[in-house]
Amino acid sequence: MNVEVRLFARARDLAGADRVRVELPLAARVIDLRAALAEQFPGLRPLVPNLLVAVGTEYADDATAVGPDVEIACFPPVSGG
Amino acid sequence: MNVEVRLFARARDLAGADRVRVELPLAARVIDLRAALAEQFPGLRPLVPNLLVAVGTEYADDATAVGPDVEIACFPPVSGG
Amino acid sequence: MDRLTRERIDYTALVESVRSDQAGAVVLFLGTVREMTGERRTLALDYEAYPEMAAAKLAELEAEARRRWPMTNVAMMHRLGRLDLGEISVAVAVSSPHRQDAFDAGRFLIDTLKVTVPIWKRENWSDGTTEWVHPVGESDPPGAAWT
Amino acid sequence: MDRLTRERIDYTALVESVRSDQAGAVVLFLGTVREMTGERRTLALDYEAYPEMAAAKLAELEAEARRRWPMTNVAMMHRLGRLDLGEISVAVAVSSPHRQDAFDAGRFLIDTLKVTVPIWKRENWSDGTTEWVHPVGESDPPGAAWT
Repeated sequence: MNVEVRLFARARDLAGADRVRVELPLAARVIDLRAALAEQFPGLRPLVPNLLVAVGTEYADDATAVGPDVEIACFPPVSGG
Repeated sequence: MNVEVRLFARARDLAGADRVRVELPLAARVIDLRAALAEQFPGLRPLVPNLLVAVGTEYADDATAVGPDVEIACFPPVSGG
Repeated sequence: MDRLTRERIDYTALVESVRSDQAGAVVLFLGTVREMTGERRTLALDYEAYPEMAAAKLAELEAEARRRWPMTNVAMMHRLGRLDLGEISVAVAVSSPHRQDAFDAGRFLIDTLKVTVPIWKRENWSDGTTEWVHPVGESDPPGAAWT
Repeated sequence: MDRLTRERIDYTALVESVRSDQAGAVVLFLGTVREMTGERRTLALDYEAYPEMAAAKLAELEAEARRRWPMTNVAMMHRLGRLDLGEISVAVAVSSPHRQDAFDAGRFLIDTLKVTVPIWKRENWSDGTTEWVHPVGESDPPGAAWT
């Protein structure tokens, strides 16, 4: 399946786009998304180990399911305040 | 000797005056002032054990000397803020 | 009041929004753009958010503070975009019957905001370089920071 | 700025007086007149000071905070006279490069003010009685509270 992923801050800069489409296996989880991002967007590789993933505007862990019907976002550790 | 003592808050209310004159022995210390206040101003007695004494706008202890040349004030524990 | 803004933060309005006759204490925290970080000089900061999630996380944080300290009023605001030296990036206002709770809730809110709300700052250094500020060694999702 | 006033405290001016490009954090504390103390209802508070000593102690407190946290700016103000519900009796503003110091200095200042600065409040209860508020069991001079 193919999902859209929003990128922010340094993740966006490294990918060169604020939204990317990622090809994933069926029944994919966040751990699969990480692998796919690193493979399909080599510029993101230095960040992937620390990348945070939000699914439906909630923080997700590697076991969280991802799919085309819910918003997915990837970004570095936050630094607001 | 005779010294003037400023009183504040409940101490002033109990004594009925914001300044009182107190008769003290020569070379008196704060401990003597306490005894003299309790004796000469019976209304102050309930407060005397907790009364704070300032000499020259600094907190004084029972051993601090008092005399007519420096400002003396007596007041209850503070409650600002 | 929107919790994310591109305008200057009116912290007086934020304080007034939490004041109450039931409160004996108000604590306001402001984050401001500091010039020096060690030996390096900042010219300006750029703040960016994942706006939908940041707004939701700020609202959750306020609700969590009211759950932990039931008598408190809380309000938070974060600014986005380009900020010059000394400008206010974030404001947290808390009122409470007693000051211990107001201080504790204020610290909880700013400490937790900094690790859970998806907002990022980019340094504009005086040498002309820019750099995203990203805490390192933080690969666990921060969602559980207060659970 | 006088540290004792009979006018409303302009806390915005106090905050602005401590802000600096060298600060990354500002903490403001306000004490306000709370209506309920347990089951009792306050109508108003009267604040009285030993003015010369209170002004000196507030200045000493600010100096002590700057000694303990060298990079901080601090400013304090206490109101005197009759205060209605919700009004501000005391304001403490601190700025510092980092927020830990700003919170710590703010707490130190208000905690120490409450036990060392010669100011007293009198309750005007809703039943028509009045009562000086005096902490009990405090017979040691508070002068050494920070030594």
